[in-house]
Amino acid sequence: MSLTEIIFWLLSGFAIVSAIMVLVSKSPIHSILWLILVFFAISGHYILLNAQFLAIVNLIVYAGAIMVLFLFVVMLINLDKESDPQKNIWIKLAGVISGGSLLIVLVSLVKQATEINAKEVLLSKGNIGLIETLGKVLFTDFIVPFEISSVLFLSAMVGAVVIGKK
Amino acid sequence: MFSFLLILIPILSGLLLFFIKNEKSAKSLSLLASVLTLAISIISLSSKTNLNFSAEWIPSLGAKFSLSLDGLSKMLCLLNSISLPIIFLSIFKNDNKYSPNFFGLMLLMQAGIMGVFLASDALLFYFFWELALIPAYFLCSIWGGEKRIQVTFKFFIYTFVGSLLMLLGIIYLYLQTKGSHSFSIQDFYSLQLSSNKQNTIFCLMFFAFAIKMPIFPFHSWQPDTYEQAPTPVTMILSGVMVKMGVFAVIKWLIPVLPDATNHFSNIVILLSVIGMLYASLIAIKQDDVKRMIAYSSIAHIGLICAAIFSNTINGLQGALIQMFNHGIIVIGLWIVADVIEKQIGTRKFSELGGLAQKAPTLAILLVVLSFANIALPLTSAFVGEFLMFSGLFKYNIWFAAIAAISIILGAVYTLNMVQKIFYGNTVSATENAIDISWNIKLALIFLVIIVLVFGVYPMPLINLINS
Amino acid sequence: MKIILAFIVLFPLAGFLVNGLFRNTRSKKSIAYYACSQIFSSFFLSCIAFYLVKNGGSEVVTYFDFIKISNLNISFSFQIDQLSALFLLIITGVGFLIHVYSAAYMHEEEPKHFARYFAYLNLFVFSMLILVLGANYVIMFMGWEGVGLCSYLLVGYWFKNNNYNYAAKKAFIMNRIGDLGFLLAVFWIINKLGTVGYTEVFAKAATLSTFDVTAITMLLFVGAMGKSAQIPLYTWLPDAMAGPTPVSALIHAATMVTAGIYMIARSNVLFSMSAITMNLITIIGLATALLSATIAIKQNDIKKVLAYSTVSQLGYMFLGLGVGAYTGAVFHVMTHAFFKALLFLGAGSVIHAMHHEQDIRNMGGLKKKLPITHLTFLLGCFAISGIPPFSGFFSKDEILAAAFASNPIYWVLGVVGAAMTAFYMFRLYATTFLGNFRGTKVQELHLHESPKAMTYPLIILAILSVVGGLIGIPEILGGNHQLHHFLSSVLTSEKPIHINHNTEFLLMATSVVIAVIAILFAVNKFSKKPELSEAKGLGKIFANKWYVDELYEKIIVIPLLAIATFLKNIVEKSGIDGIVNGVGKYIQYSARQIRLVQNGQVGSYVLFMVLAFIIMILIWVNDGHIYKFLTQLF
Amino acid sequence: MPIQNYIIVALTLFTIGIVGVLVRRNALIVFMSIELMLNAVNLLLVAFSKVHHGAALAHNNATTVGAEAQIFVFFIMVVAAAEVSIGLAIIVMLYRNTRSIDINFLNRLKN
Amino acid sequence: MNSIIVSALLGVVMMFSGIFTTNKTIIKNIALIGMLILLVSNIANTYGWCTVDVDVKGMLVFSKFGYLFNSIIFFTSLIYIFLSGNDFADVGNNVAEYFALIFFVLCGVAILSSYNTLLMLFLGVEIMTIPLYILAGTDKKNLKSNEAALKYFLMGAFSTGIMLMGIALIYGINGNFKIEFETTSTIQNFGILLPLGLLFIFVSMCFKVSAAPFHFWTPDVYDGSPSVFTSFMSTIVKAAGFIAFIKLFETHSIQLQTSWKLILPIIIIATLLVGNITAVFQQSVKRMLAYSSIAQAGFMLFALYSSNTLSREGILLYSAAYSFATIGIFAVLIKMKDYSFDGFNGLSKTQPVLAATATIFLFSLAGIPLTGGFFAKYFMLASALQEHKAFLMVIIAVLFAAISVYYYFRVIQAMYFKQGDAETTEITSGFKLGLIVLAALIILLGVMPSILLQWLYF
Repeated sequence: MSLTEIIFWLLSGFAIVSAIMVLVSKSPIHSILWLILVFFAISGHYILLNAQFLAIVNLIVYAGAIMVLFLFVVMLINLDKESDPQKNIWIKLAGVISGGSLLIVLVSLVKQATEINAKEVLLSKGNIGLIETLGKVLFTDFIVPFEISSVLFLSAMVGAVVIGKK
Repeated sequence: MFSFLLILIPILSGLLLFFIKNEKSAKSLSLLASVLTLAISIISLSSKTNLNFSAEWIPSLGAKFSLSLDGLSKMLCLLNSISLPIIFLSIFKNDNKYSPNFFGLMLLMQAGIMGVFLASDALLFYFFWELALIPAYFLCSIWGGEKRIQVTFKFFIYTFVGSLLMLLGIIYLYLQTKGSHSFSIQDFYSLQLSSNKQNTIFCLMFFAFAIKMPIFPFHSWQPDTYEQAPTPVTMILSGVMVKMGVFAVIKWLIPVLPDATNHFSNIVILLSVIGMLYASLIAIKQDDVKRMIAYSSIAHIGLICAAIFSNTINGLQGALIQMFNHGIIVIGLWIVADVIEKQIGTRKFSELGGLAQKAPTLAILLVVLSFANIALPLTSAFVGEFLMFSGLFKYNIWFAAIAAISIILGAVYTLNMVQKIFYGNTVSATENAIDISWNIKLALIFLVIIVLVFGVYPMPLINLINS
Repeated sequence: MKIILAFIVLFPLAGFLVNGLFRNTRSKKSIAYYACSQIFSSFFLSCIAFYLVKNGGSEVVTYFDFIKISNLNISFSFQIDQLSALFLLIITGVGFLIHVYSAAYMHEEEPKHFARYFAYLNLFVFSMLILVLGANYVIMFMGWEGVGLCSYLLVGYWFKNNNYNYAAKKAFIMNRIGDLGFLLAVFWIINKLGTVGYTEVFAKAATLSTFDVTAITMLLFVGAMGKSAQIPLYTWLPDAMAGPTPVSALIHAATMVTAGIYMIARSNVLFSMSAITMNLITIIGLATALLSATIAIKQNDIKKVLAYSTVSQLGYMFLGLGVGAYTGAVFHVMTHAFFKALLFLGAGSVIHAMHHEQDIRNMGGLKKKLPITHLTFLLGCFAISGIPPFSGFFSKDEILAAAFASNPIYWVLGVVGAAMTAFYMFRLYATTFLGNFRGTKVQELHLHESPKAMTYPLIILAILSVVGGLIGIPEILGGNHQLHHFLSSVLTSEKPIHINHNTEFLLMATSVVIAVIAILFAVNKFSKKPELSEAKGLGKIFANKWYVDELYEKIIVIPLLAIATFLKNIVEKSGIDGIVNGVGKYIQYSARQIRLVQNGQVGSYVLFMVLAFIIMILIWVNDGHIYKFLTQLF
Repeated sequence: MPIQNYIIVALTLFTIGIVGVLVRRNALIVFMSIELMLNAVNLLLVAFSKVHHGAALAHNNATTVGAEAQIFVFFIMVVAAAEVSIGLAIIVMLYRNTRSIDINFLNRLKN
Repeated sequence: MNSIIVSALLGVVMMFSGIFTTNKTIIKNIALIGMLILLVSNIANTYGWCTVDVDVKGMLVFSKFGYLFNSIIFFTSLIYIFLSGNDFADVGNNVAEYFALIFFVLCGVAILSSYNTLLMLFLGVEIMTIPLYILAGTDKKNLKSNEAALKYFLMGAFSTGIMLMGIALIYGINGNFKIEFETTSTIQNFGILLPLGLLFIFVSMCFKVSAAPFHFWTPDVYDGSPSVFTSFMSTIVKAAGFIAFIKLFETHSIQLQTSWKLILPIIIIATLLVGNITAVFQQSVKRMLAYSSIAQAGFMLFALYSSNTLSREGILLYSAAYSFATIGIFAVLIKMKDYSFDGFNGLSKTQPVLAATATIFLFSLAGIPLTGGFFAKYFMLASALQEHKAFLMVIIAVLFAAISVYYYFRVIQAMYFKQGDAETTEITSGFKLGLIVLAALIILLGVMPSILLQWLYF
């Protein structure tokens, strides 16, 4: 087992465990913190895949901005452990079982997928993940979606105003 | 051109009536329009030219606005255009009950029915089929009896299910036509379908027609609707509209799907015959004039249907004639039922009696119509029923023999009706009854004359159909 | 001839129309005159027609096409030949007399009802004429149903009385049962021969198979059963006595009920081809004759006795037809028309005098008060009892002779019936006219002989009853049976009677003797102390008409109504409509259930989505199997 | 590194996100689970981008094949950010009105 | 491209208009004019008159079909704003922002009618739905509106996640985001991940068009949202969803092979079942319309199933007819004081014009001939019948169509046959005129559907 593989499995395990912890934590604060850990693990993956730009963006946007927003909200509305509503155990069980069976189905399908057998993920090599390459591609081929996504932000902005205004 | 006018006049006048507020002028206008339609339809009887009309409609679908006026449609258009003036006449003196909208809807319904009889394009046919139904829905629901809303709704949905299935059948046929598809009836006639396909389509389309006619066991909407609908509408429904189903079978079903017709004729005739007996038996036990006439109508239509499917010339001819005659007779019966209900305030046999003393003219006219209803010779119905039974007999003796039992049962319930309404001593309800007013008298006499004239000399009718 | 026939028919029709339409405006007198004059005109023309026919003027005249389609041509045409000419005379002649009689009999009615009565009566004559004149079965059927209609209208003439209406309805419906048979027979003929004209049908009859002929004749006979009141369809006739007495005389004795005999005689070619049918006719006729005779013995209503007597006599006629004595049957129709019309009118006269009292137990001793009625009635009784030389003797004897030729047992039974006939007729006569008056004082005070308009027809009919038989005097009695010769060209299938003269004479004598004994016995028994007590034993069965009405009620009417009720209340409501409404209800029910899935919780919504997704994936993975399964399923 | 591994890891994370939506009632945590799903997709996309890049690299040294997937990830992040702003606004609004962020607390709309 | 740019710009314009004026009528009129401009620019684009040319790098593909669809949508929106624009003010004060959001949604719609890569699909869907989350929640004091917004948002985001997973899987096999798959065209066996990815997208799109069993959000959201926006959501947005759905799966149904012919009919029937049956029991007209929109979606899915010329024409017609009718009936509904069926009792007496036009709208929804709804359904049925194996499904669909008559006609019954005095808010004659024009359009479509469809070929 090579180092990369060890790192891969470590990161993956870490991400999955943290993800599960997000769900099982009673306190929303804990959940947020666990989620930030998931993001870190994923950023680790990105680095492993030599997608440096995304790794950084992931940390800045997700862990940094989004999660902080979540934290703000949690603090704003002053949630504590007791206020966290509990679902019926049966519904939980049903959720877990159906989610689990979905996972089993999906994984078994992936295991059967012969068309990707020979495909290897290029780790650490390849420089498409660098800002330079991505920037070029983004502002040439993807200029239209890039511009259009501004509409998305505009509407989000308007929306936040509309909703937020007293 | 005649065919187009036959539709156009009722539509235009019907729409116009929605904008008229004065009741008197609405009545006059509607009567005028219906008489005008009648005039055109009479003129068209003898006309050899100008019968067909065709215009582009939806070119991309191959649907045309094409109308044609052959012998059968001439007769049915005549029936349709006769019925409306008669009906208007019979309610001419009804004050305040019917608003101008009523007359407008009646005329629209007439236009729809007319269109069904005239259309020679399947899509157009379907359009008119529904166009006839919708005014009926409003008419019954607004001006009907106590339970009108539910009952009419049932009627509407029931028939709507049927017509949707028919639409499927039409689409299916349309997709089978060669080249760029077309809805033209000629193209439908020239289709050569496998018997399997034919059977499927037959089931779909016949369902619609069976509901409309109605054939046992799809009839259950009918007595309720006839009972609850305002009587003028009932007249159209049972006098003319049920003929749509019969007409459709003759024009759109049998020639298009000959194999399937042969395949199913046994079942259809069986159902019809069962329906005849069934309806007749139930009619015997009815205590309500309208319901009784409704069941009697089911029995008669059953015979017509059986005769059509008997696949004999006699049967078909008889059915064609009977479509007309039944319409005339049943309209007359409804007028009488209407008069009774309006005058006496009840339709129950058990609360009626002795009316003949108070309203002898009505009694006489009803007796004539009743005997026409049971196809006594020298009334027009006899000719039709005679031919139909003879056709059915040719097809199968036992069917004919069993069906003929309904002749006896028909006598039982019709005479029951006559007896219970008119004979015996007057009861409290009929104590103060008076005879009918001039307009109803006129309407009924007109019908009776038609019944008798065609009973003695039916050849004009037969010739008309075969032209 | 075409015009004559048309006018024969049109006169009564005009009478019907004029009296019917203007019934409110005209006086009774003008109504009566008009109606009678129409019939008389018709009678007059009938005489001319008869004369022409007698000189060989038989023909078929066509007026217009009634129904003409590609493979069937039914024309509206009349056939005048010896048979129809004879019937024309009977119908218009007797009809005229009865019209005249009615004018007096019905004088109490209001003008408009009076007019209605005459309109109906005219319409009846019209229908009856159509029936006998029709040149094909369809036209005959028109008249056939038309007379049924008129019978209905006239029996229910006093429509305020619901019992009368029931009787009228019963008459019509039972007739309809018969009509059904007639109609089916016509269809059968159309189906096999493609035509309904008599001449064509009889010409092609030989091509029919035995089965077809039997079926056709059986069905026709069913028609005759209904119209001519034979077992099992006879029960309407006694009830039909609810109508005014002249109506009973005209319709239910003289003319309409004989339509069945006319029809069979007319179709003698067909009937003779089917031995089975002939036997059936014989048996039914004989049974009817005997059964109704037994019933007549115990009836107390003057008209009921006559009614059952009519049924019985009709049975004789059928016996005659059954054994092939068509002429005899037709002969008996004629004589019966005379004497039974006479008897009914006589009874009417009595009823008139008794102020609508019909129970003979309340009569008696009317001989003195109603001399003309009494005398004519007595003559009628002799005629019906078959006492020579009254008309009934000849006709009945001819039938009996033919029956003997066919099978002696028929003859024996026939004579028994004849004896009963004599017995009950004289029971009636004796109870009514002899002895002491048993009615109320008021009735007694008002007893009076009827006006001339009533007595003259009685007298004329009495004369006819006496001498009517003379046209058919058999050879054995020195006659040459003119009627036989006259009709021979129509009744081609007449079976000649082969019995030697001695036997025939013996038979004749036997029957006369038995009849005379019966008469003497009856007069002796009932003139002094009429039977007033309730009948017992067999008599009770007779008095209650063998409980046939009750039987019909139990085995046909009640089950039929029960079925109808069942269909109406159970099958229609819960079954057919129930299914339709059930579909609607089920949709509403399922709407109520399905909406519960929409429980408003995001978690469960997502759960459904996930489950659906899993299922979709599973379907996708196994699509081959599922597809195969589905294709096999459909 | 075989791509299967990445797919399985991504699917696992994705499923955990789904389970989170299913079992939690706290709107914030549900929302976070959705973010988790998005991240799983991101990871998968990046991994695929490297697969295709690796395949293309064999033919062309200067290829940018695979970059589009990373751009896509970028867009997902953009959208996620926009969604978060809206989502949190809605949640806060809800809290203001009901003093609860239980997704089942409001249950007026049903059936 | 015109429509995307113009609609985005107009959104911005509307945003700023709120700053300069608070007069709602002016804002509405600006929006109206803007919508007219948008429509005109799109039509101009259709015929190549004043086109803004942008090198879209294959991200978008503009077709006659898309243009026509856009025109229909913009025209519908125009009518929508004309009829219901005044009612925006009843929802809240930020009228200008609402209009801005509407224009942003239309931008998303325009993208969805012309996308050519999965990225643009994703962006289009998001641009279209994110404003809707807000619009659903605009009635801030109304808890139902809050609930609707939250449910819509959470489930919408969830379905976005599912769609993204599908896109990722497809990308994994294809190596690009183009919707024309080059690599698979020659391969008979499509492997596992590609179809799996398609299934993911399929589920997500089913969610967007509210096909059962992914429809659960629809009734709640439509019911809870302010009625003016429900009207918009259930028509324009849903139609756009269908266009996107069809555009993607028209070419890719083959990758799902047999299972496509299994899964889709099941979904269609389930959708029809849930939509129609559940609508039967509703007491509120608004919620009934929400369910009925599911039922209508069931019919629109036929276009997806048959994917032939007829269905392409049909979906356009369906979009137009359905949108017209729904916008019309919602416009009437908004004016009602009571949204329950009983609230409509006797409307024909108090407001005959409203009742008459509403009747025509309901007829169209029920698919009665002489209204556009008939031909919409006709095309769907005909297209499905052309695919020969769909007979049973078509029959079932027809039976459900008959059930739909039941609940649509309940409104007509209430308006015409029942006694009552239905109360409405104030109604201007302009509003009535708009309704009459709309009703006339529906009838025109029902008599002459070719006037719409011929645009496809000119």
